[in-house]
Amino acid sequence: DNGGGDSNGNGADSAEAGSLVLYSGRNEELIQPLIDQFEEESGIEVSVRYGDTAELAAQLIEEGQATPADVFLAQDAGALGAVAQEGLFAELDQELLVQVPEIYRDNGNSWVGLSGRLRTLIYNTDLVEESELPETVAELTGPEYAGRVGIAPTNASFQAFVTGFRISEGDQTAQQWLSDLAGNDPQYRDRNGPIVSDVIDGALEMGLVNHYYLYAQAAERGVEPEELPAANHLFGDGDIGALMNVTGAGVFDAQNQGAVDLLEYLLSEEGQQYFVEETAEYAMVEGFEAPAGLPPLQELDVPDIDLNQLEDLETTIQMITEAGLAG
Amino acid sequence: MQLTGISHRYGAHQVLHNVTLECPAGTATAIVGPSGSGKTTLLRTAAGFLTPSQGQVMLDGTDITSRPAHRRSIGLVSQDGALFPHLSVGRNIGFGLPRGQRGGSRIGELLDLVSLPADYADRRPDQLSGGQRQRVALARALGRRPQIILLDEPFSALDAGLRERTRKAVQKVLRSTGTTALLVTHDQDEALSFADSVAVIQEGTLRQAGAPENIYNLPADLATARFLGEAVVLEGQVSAGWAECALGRVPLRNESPTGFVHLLLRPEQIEVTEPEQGILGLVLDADYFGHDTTAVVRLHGSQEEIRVRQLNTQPLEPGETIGLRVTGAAVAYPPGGH
Amino acid sequence: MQLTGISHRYGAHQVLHNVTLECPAGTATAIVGPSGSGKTTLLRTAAGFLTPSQGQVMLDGTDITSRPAHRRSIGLVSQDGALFPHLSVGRNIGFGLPRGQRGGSRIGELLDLVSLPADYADRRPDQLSGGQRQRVALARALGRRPQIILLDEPFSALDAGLRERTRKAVQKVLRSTGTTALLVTHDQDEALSFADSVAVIQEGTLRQAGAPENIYNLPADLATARFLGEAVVLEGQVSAGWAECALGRVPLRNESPTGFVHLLLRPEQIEVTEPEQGILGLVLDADYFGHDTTAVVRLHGSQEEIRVRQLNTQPLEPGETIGLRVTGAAVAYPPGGH
Amino acid sequence: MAALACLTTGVALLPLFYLGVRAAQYPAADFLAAVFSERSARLATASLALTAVVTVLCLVIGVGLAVLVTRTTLPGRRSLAVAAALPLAIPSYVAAFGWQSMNHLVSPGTTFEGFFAATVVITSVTYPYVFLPAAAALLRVDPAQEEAARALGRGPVNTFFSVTVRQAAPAITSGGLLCAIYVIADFGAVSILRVDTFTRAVFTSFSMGFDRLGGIALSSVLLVLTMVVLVVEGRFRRTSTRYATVGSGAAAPAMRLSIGRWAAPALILAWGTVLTALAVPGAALAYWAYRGVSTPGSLAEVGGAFMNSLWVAALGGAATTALAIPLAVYIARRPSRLARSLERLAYLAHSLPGVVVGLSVVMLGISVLTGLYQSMWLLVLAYCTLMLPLALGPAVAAALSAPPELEEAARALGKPTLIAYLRITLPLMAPGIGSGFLLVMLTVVKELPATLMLRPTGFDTLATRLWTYTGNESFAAAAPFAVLLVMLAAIPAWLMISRLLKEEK
Ligand SMILES: Nc1ncnc2c1ncn2[C@@H]1O[C@H](COP(=O)(O)OP(=O)(O)OP(=O)(O)O)[C@@H](O)[C@H]1O
Ligand SMILES: Nc1ncnc2c1ncn2[C@@H]1O[C@H](COP(=O)(O)OP(=O)(O)OP(=O)(O)O)[C@@H](O)[C@H]1O
Ligand SMILES: [Mg+2]
Ligand SMILES: [Mg+2]
Repeated sequence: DNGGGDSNGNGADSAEAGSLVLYSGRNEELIQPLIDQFEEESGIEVSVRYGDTAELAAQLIEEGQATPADVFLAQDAGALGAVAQEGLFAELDQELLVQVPEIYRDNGNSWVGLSGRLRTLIYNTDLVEESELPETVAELTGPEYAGRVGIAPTNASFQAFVTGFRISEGDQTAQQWLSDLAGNDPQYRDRNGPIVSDVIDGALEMGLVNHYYLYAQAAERGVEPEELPAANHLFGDGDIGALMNVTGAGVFDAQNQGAVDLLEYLLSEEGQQYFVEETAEYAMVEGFEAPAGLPPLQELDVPDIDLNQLEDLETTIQMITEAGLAG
Repeated sequence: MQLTGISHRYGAHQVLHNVTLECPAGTATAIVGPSGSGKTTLLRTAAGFLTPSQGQVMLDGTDITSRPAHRRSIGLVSQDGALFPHLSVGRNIGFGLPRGQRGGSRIGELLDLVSLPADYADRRPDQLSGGQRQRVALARALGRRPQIILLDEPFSALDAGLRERTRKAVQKVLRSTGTTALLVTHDQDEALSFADSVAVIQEGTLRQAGAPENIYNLPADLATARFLGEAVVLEGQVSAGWAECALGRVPLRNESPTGFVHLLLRPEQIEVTEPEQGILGLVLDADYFGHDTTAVVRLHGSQEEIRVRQLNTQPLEPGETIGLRVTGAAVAYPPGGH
Repeated sequence: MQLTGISHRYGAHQVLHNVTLECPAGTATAIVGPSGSGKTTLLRTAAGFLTPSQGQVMLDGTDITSRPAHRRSIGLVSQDGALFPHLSVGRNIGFGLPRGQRGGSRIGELLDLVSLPADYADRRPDQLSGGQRQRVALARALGRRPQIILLDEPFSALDAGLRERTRKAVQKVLRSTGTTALLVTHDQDEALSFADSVAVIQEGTLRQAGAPENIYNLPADLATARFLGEAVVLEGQVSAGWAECALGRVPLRNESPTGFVHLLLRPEQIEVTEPEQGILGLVLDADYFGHDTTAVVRLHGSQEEIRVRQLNTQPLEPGETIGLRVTGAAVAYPPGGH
Repeated sequence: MAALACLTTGVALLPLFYLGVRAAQYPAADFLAAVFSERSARLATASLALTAVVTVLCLVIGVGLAVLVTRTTLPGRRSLAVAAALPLAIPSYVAAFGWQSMNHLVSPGTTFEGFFAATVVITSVTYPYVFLPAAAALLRVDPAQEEAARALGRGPVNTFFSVTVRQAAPAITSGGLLCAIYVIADFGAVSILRVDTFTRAVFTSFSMGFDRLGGIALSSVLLVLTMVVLVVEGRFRRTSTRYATVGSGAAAPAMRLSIGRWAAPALILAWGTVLTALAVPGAALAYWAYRGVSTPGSLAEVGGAFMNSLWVAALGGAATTALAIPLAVYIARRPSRLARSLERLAYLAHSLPGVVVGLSVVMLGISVLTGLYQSMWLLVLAYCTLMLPLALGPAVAAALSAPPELEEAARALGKPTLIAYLRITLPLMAPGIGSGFLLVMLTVVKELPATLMLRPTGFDTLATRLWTYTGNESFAAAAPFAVLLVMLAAIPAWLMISRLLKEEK
């Protein structure tokens, strides 16, 4: 049977109110305050194990049925897909699931999206005219963008995006695009953060990133996002460039009420509001504002793909590598 | 302690060949032999640091060949002292002592035994001279009052006076405690005067063992004879217990078949006289040694060259012609030896 | 080479006091002295490993006190050999040779010089016996043909035969190359026979330096006398170049004021005779040394005890009464010495 | 003793066992395809090239600095010694980050990445792995042998290379080995500086591909690479060679070369190297702290993380050292084929990425040591596995320079072998053991992947806090942790070097 609260290592008083173990691939800074609120309201004690999303997924798969975890919170749908594929998640209640649009949750009902992170092209507003910006991500391989675009090909978000590209356009096209991109002298960074900060500092003109990095940088620099000489540019028309990846969660034992309560709380008004305000992400439940300067969720023209499939990264990585964009 | 049929090889190189040696309890045995003959190796076998390829080490009738070193009640003074560099002299000596004695006066006593002042206890080994190091090693080994003590050239860095003083002090301690001692030395005089019994090793083989006088006066072969002191070897003809040689007719100390032999005399048996009172010889070369002079003399008539020792009351000079006369008896060896 | 007014202290401990020593080019000087007297320290000063607190080292008239060791053309055999553990015997010896000679036959020659077979060149130092190590260190130092060679007890681990052989071989090499040698030894015999000049150090002070015969026959004081060999010291009364003592009337070797003196004789000057032919003595104790026996004898009448050496043709036994007779002259010292 | 040594190595080998189990689950054909691909060959080449270049540079810089501080009359040697040890305290990911952001500041528009950049950054933080043991060994060399060489007419420089360095060789090569294996296993710097190495590929498989088995297949190639390095190193060293002689010890103070007119260039070169290694990441830290407004956590949070780091570092250091000692004594005293193999194997595990080791300990904790899972003990176990060679190298070098005759002397004085080791060998090895312990502590403080995976839930160290804040771009909040991390790691580095210099007098 699935290890619930009873089998976890530190469940000293897992009695009535209960306690649960959460594996969180989300940064502690971003999620802990919400967990604290949940603990206060429910009386359930949550011990959180923070880690890198992918490494936690690997750890969960290694732990298998014996895992002490009750809930897995990931910041990437692919990781959830990988754990789901091992059959470790318990099926979630329809009641909980229906709150979230179908494309932002598992069609096997094993996990649900909690917040959304949109792919955008960040650009420096001083260096780049709006008119110079591309309509589709495919255009970035054109000669006019040579040497101007920052990418982080080794980063999970880029790879999830390429996987999405493959799913929607086919492997052939994706491969072609990647090698064209590689031939267009892209500016490599290790992660999204440096791309954004370089765009703000003018060291880079534009770069493929997730939308919320701009807000995080603004917060770190103590200014409003609008005051920065940078903006997010959205690809439209269902272009794969505007892929919406999600953070999400699944539980390991459907019987564990505390775990389900936690998910419910994260999808509740308080939870969703927190994501919008604190991390500048999209809420998954209807009726919340979009992050400043971006259109609301319903108006987004995001490509329609099965996020579970983002798990299939093996081919993606191979393609990125073969294109010469690094391993 | 008994060593029975000990053989040892380092890799392909056989160093000890079937050595059997008995050291009765309470006695002192000296092992002498040329450099590289296997003395240290034999001692390390007795101490338990080397397991012999063959043979047994027996103690009081029990086979201890494979008993670990620390359970043999054996003290060892190794050739290089092996003082612990991180401990003071006092703590080096105290190392083997029972806990209660480490602080007390015992360390001072032991230092005194080897003629070192008590305040040396606080020195570090690297602040000692070569001879002082050797003496500390000796004091350390004696401190434990082991049943058997193995001494590998323990006096080699000491000058004659100190060496004798230390040797006597050690001898006294060993006698009073009834300790069995096994002394390796390259100093024949030391071996002969220190030990109740002397064993001569050459090229890994035990050539002879026995009381010092026996070994000196009746060496098993000429090589042993040469090793134990200077030897004058002459060719001779034996008949009826007497030998005829370039120094005249000399009595024999051992039984010998008649015919051609090599005769062994000791230089001190050859007295220098006025030329007319003995057999004539020409001094070729003379080495001055303080108390005596050793001269190489060519015998008149036979062309044989011998070494003669003369006390320095009348020094010899090269070129001088002297007379020679033999006192005492010679030892005869069949030809073919060397 | 000249050492002028050398003093040295280790921390608070003064080890050398104003030592002045001359070693004319091409000669061999031996430094003898008790353990801990400062011999090694003096040698290390000459080699350039210690800068003396005071004094100068001069070479061919230039002050080299602060010239670094490797530019002194000085060879050194240190007391513990200091072979390089990471190099084979051959490469240890080759270390000081010019590059061209390292491969050739020179290494074999040098090994031969110290009586080691040529195939030892491939051994590692830890596969050698103590004496073999010492000989390799010697070969290594000689290989370079230095202008001056400093030898710190280079033969101490060798048996008498080998020691003599090696010493002679070394002496020959040094003579043929005109090398100046400075030999530290605790072996008085070695010092007296090896060196052209002997220096006696005691407690860091140079007591006497000079030709071996002078030093042995006319030691500067009784301590030096005792150090250079066994001494028989008797009380006596001097008048007109003769002294009256318990052994009768003996001539004097040195000038001396009349009156009470200490007389120095060497044991070999005292001849053992039949009781009726000399002054009577009672043998208290006898030590057997192969070629001779050293006996402690109480003189009849005076109660003085002296040491007598007798060649072993007629061994002495404790309890025996013997006659004693002096040959040669004594040295007189004013009272107050020891 | 052999049994104990095997046990010790066994602990270090747990991850290899895991690799075996997991690799066996992988379809053979896929395994072979993953391992014998063109990409593998390319990555392997890059890894080995980077390893070779960095190791050579580390040897040059490390030995050079060690010589300057221990064997010359260079003015200000002590401060140089302390400063030279400090870069070891900087995690490679912090250094790479620092260099990169300083580069952006200084020359915006240019990039700082690739082989050359990685070489500079990794060398700047790994050369102390050579410097520290080399300095320790140079101070231990028997001066009597140097004197012998001088008396044989060799000048100070010649003596230094033909005798002194040769005596210090075991320590220097083991330091070089640590560098080499560090480079092979390093992920932080190469990923930031974008050099395609094998470890980066392993990480990519794990972290982005959720491809455990693929990662494991690639990890096995890492082991092969490491074996190549070990074989190369083995050619330079014969463990069985005896370096110790009795009567040595610290007979006389180590000889110093008088540096004279070379002082100025030496000072410039040495301080230039050390300061560059220290100042670039340091300036970056200061810049982040200054630029950001995110607030560092409360004093309690910082203090707690500090104490936790100290605690795991001490525990990890102690446990690893305890495992290393019997193995080191065995290797030094019984130089057999088995001993050599055990030593090699101990180094092997060190070349595996932290994730692989972490996962293997997870497997162990889940299936065997269930009671200990996510407790401190399994974390310490993982540290032992990862850090064993750090403790082993200096300990072996120290054991080799303690003459075995002294153990025999102790046994002849009636002490059993074990007591002889404890009272004679161990004190003589103490400097080496101490260096090893401090080196492990220092590396534990910096370690991240295994710590994240195995720490007790809710247990935060400086490294995990730093990871949390940098992951969120909260550099100002991260800065105090980074500074503390470097400071905490600097304490062992400082202790090590100051003890060394004290020994010298
Ligand atoms: N590093 C040191 N620190 C303090 N004292 C020392 C040091 N080295 C030697 N001594 C002392 O200096 C004195 C002279 O030492 P040195 O080694 O010169 O004697 P030596 O005449 O060579 O004796 P030996 O014949 O025993 O070798 C000794 O009393 C010794 O204890
Ligand atoms: N570890 C070793 N490997 C190979 N041969 C060795 C080893 N140790 C000693 N030997 C050789 O064994 C022989 C005997 O050595 P041992 O040390 O017993 O001689 P020894 O009689 O004590 O000589 P010395 O009087 O010179 O100390 C020597 O020829 C030596 O070269
Ligand atoms: Mg020996
Ligand atoms: Mg000396």
